[in-house]
Amino acid sequence: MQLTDTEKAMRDGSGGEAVAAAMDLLIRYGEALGAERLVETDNVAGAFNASTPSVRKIAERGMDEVFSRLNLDSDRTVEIPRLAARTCQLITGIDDQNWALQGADPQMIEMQRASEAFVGQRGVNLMATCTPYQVGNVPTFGEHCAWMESSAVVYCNGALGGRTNVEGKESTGAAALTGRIPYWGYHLTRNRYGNRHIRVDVPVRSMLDWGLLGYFTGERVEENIPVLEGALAGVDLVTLKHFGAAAASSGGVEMYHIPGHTPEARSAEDAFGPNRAEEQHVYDAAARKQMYETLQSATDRKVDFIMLGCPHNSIEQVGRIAALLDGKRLHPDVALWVHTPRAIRTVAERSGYVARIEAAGGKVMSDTCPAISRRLPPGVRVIATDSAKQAHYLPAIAKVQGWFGSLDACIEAGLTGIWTGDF
Amino acid sequence: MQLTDTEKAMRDGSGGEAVAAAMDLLIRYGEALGAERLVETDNVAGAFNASTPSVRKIAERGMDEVFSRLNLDSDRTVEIPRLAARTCQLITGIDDQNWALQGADPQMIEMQRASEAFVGQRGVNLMATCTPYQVGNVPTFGEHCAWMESSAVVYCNGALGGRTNVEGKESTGAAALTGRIPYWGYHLTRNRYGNRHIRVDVPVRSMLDWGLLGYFTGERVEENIPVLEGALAGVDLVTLKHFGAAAASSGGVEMYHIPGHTPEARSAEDAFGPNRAEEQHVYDAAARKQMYETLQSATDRKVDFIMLGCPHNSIEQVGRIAALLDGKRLHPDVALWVHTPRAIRTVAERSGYVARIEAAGGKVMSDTCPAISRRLPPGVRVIATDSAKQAHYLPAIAKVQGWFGSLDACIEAGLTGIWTGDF
Amino acid sequence: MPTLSTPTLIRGRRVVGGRAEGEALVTTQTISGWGGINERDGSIIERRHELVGQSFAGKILVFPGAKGSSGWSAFFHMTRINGVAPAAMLFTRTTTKMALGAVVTRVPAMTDFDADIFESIRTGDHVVVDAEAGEIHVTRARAN
Amino acid sequence: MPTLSTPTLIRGRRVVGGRAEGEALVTTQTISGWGGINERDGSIIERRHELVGQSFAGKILVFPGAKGSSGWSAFFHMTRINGVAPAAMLFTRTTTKMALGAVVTRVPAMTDFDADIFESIRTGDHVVVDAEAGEIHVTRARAN
Ligand code: F3S
Ligand code: F3S
Repeated sequence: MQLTDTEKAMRDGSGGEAVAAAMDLLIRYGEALGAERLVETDNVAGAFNASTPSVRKIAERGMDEVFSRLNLDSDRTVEIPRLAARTCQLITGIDDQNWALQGADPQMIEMQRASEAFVGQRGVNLMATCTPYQVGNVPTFGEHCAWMESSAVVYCNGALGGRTNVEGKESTGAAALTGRIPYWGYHLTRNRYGNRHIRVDVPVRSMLDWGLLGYFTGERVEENIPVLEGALAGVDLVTLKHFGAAAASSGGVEMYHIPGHTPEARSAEDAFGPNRAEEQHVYDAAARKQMYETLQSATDRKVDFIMLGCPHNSIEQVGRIAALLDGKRLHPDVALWVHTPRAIRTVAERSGYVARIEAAGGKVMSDTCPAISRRLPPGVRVIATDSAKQAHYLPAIAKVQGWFGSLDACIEAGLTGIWTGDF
Repeated sequence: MQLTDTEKAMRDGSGGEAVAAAMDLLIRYGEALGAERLVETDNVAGAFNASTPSVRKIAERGMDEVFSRLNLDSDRTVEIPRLAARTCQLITGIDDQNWALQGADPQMIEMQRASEAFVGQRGVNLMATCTPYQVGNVPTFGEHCAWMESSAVVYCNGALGGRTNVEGKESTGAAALTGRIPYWGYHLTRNRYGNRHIRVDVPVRSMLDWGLLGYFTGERVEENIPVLEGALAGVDLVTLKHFGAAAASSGGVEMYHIPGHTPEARSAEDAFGPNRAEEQHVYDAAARKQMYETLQSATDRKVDFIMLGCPHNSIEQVGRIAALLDGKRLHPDVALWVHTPRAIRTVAERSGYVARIEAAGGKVMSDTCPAISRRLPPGVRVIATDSAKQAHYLPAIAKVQGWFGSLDACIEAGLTGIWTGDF
Repeated sequence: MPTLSTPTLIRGRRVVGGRAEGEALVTTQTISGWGGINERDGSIIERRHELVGQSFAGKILVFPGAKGSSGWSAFFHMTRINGVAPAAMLFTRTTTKMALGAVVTRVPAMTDFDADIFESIRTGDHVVVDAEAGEIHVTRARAN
Repeated sequence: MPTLSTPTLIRGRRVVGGRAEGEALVTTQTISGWGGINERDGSIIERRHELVGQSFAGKILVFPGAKGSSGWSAFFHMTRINGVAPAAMLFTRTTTKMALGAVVTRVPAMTDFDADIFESIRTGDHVVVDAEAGEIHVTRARAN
């Protein structure tokens, strides 16, 4: 892999030990990929804090060691300087405010906070969300990024026209220190064109609709790049956020095109570029129903826990939940958690939404989510969620039954304690 | 102007009085423009709260009247229902937390809060910033929006490929109630192509560079649509935010193209579409120096007040200021205010940036800005700012002298009390 | 061109309907709302504007159109509330700010003229605006 | 195709260098990190996976590649820390997750083979991986 003179100097120690270790990792990684060279990036999103029990032993030896071992794959502990690239923290393990409600150990929240102080001092913006684009990290068209989190990657590439691969803990650590990432995969225009076609024959407009379409899309195209056309409406940040997360969960979709609604797709022809659709898939009413059924992993209609906000909810979604719960009370046997970035919770408090949700018995949570933290209210056996991604992952992770449906169906279940669903 | 059956029904009262008044206004407005029809929008950003002395008398008679008179141009007070479209509050008049520091009257902050409770109840997301795209309202490609705030409009159109005109207080009120806005101007693809060319011969990379280029661009092209090519680097949300705000201030730029970096400009040819560049302008070192000089309106080098964050700063910008001030103390005669959306302040607090800025003697402010609130620390005679827009407007509004330059120059002036500038 | 005795007829498009007449106040410079006018007395306050210090209250305002912030309509709306709005607005550049501002100021307004209004009308001329008919009648002032 | 006595040679591209040998564990299904493996004992835990319950610790893992969350590399990194990493990784689909995971697991890894490794290698076969030379040698197990 070719290196510029600056990159060679970094490898050889011009930026200090941590930068040298980072460049060493990037070189090994780039060569593993078969990349020609590195590309400059000033937009890194990763997981830099210490927030899980498995990290505790390392954290006791200091935060330089946590970063060195887990974010750089370095056996030797190096001193971590101020980061070179603009870097933000994605989802974390513990809700900084509601950790007790989550059942987290006070020592763990202390560890998370100590690690945040360490990385914050070095320039990590502590957004603590899987949706950095909802908190001001909005890549511009063509901007080279190095992001973890599959739902964020697919949003960056598809909805925004930014350029990132699915990076990992170690590669984002290295990118943050050097401002470099392998020039491979989605950084190259020629790798971004569509190669699968999805014809949408049944109307898609609501959050539920877009989640089901996303889940179908991922199942059919796996890691390929779909171009979707047909009865599509209601495209905006919220529906694309859900669509992409679903497609990244059932398959490994990292890029997609919706002609007229995503920047690299003025038309289907534009989206395909020099490619042809190697496969065609049709999404019809039968497929939709089948996806809905696939996402159910429950039999028991009595529900204990409603999980809303995966990926993290926008302010508008929180507002909608507040309006649906206004003046009502959740069933005493049901816990309802609404997840949103901590920054957005501020807006939700000011707009009166948090008060309305809490008056109904619900909680507004931030920083993490049950699938990542593995923490749910005690004794939960049956969950319901409006997120296709959460429905895909949480039941296996938390060993619970799971229902999936619209927000309205989830709120109904929250009020009655019984799941009736959407069909 | 053609109306759909739904729109006629709204006009005739199917949605209640407020919706009828809103549709009446939209019809008069659409006909004034010569628009063929309305277009649906689910993304409105306006000014709905009561936060200035001029509104006080009306507010005393109730918030329905404030909305009816100022957001609907209705002489009759109508009861305002829950809004139909997703709506957010842009900049407001008073910093909800730091109102005393601003010298605001406690009665005024009570009025602002009461009005926020009223509109929050009806679905206005209280972001309270000129940069809704930094707080999760990120229009997708082609999304029809109805936004106020010229710096936000140009960001929506140019950087994101969303579609909005510069709306006003009354048209956003009407759009919020009906989910409609005239299909005119930037909603139409044919009106979005470039028609002016700017050749950039001097390197542009830093915030200062992009602000100067923006100011030049607006001066030369006024309300036309520039296509910029040349020695351009460092394109991201922060530089485009500054560029657009500057161009919207010196001229009335509402749309622009930077080939390879904005979604409607794969190339210059793509950006111009069927148009030709009707005028060519060259931005060279002499032009850059001239813009720098034009933005100075001060003679007295002793500085009282540093204004940072116009448009509102990103978390990364706040972090950079924290790093520059870390361990230092501002000159005792200088006040330094850093403006950022309240939601982003949350991230800044968590990342340790606010503590570092405050330890140096600075303040982190939200919700408003000195140009809008007309409030500065008492006795200020000479300001310095890193914002071309603030340098353009604040001196005349606050009757102060103004220096403009890089962030580094502003921090230097904050530490020494003396402006030395960048050249 | 208007002469001393015969009014000149200029046709244009109705933006806001109605009829008004009065003395013209003409500028070839766009006008700002925020920072451009004093909404309490209807005067231009922008330092570098050729009409700085003059009031458009009750005048037939002839200008290219709006400039500046998105609060333009709100500022002109305030001039109406304060009783110092122009009597009519004749402009040449249609923008959303200008159109909305004319609508909420609720005075007769027209654009898209069949002649150059900056040539045909001078400050002080007597102008009759009949927006419904899409016509303006300009009588040259003796001093002009 | 390997026979009982003669090892088959397959060439490919080095992803992570080094040499390893051992018993193959073969699947045509991609493997997840988060929710897919137990990083403490190196076993597959994904309910619907054909290898569910089996451990790849010390085995020559032959699979298409990585699936699932971006924490993939971190999970396999943990298997090394816990001493239960595979002995080598032979995969067919190059992705960032897979490449980074191989690098941080620090075991010989190869891809881009000149034969179909799912035809040529069966679970239980003895495999020698020489990533530096870009070669693997497969000896068919008697039972296969
Ligand atoms: S991290 Fe975010 S995308 Fe879903 S699984 Fe957790 S809310
Ligand atoms: S509203 Fe925002 S764009 Fe500047 S003038 Fe005030 S910070």
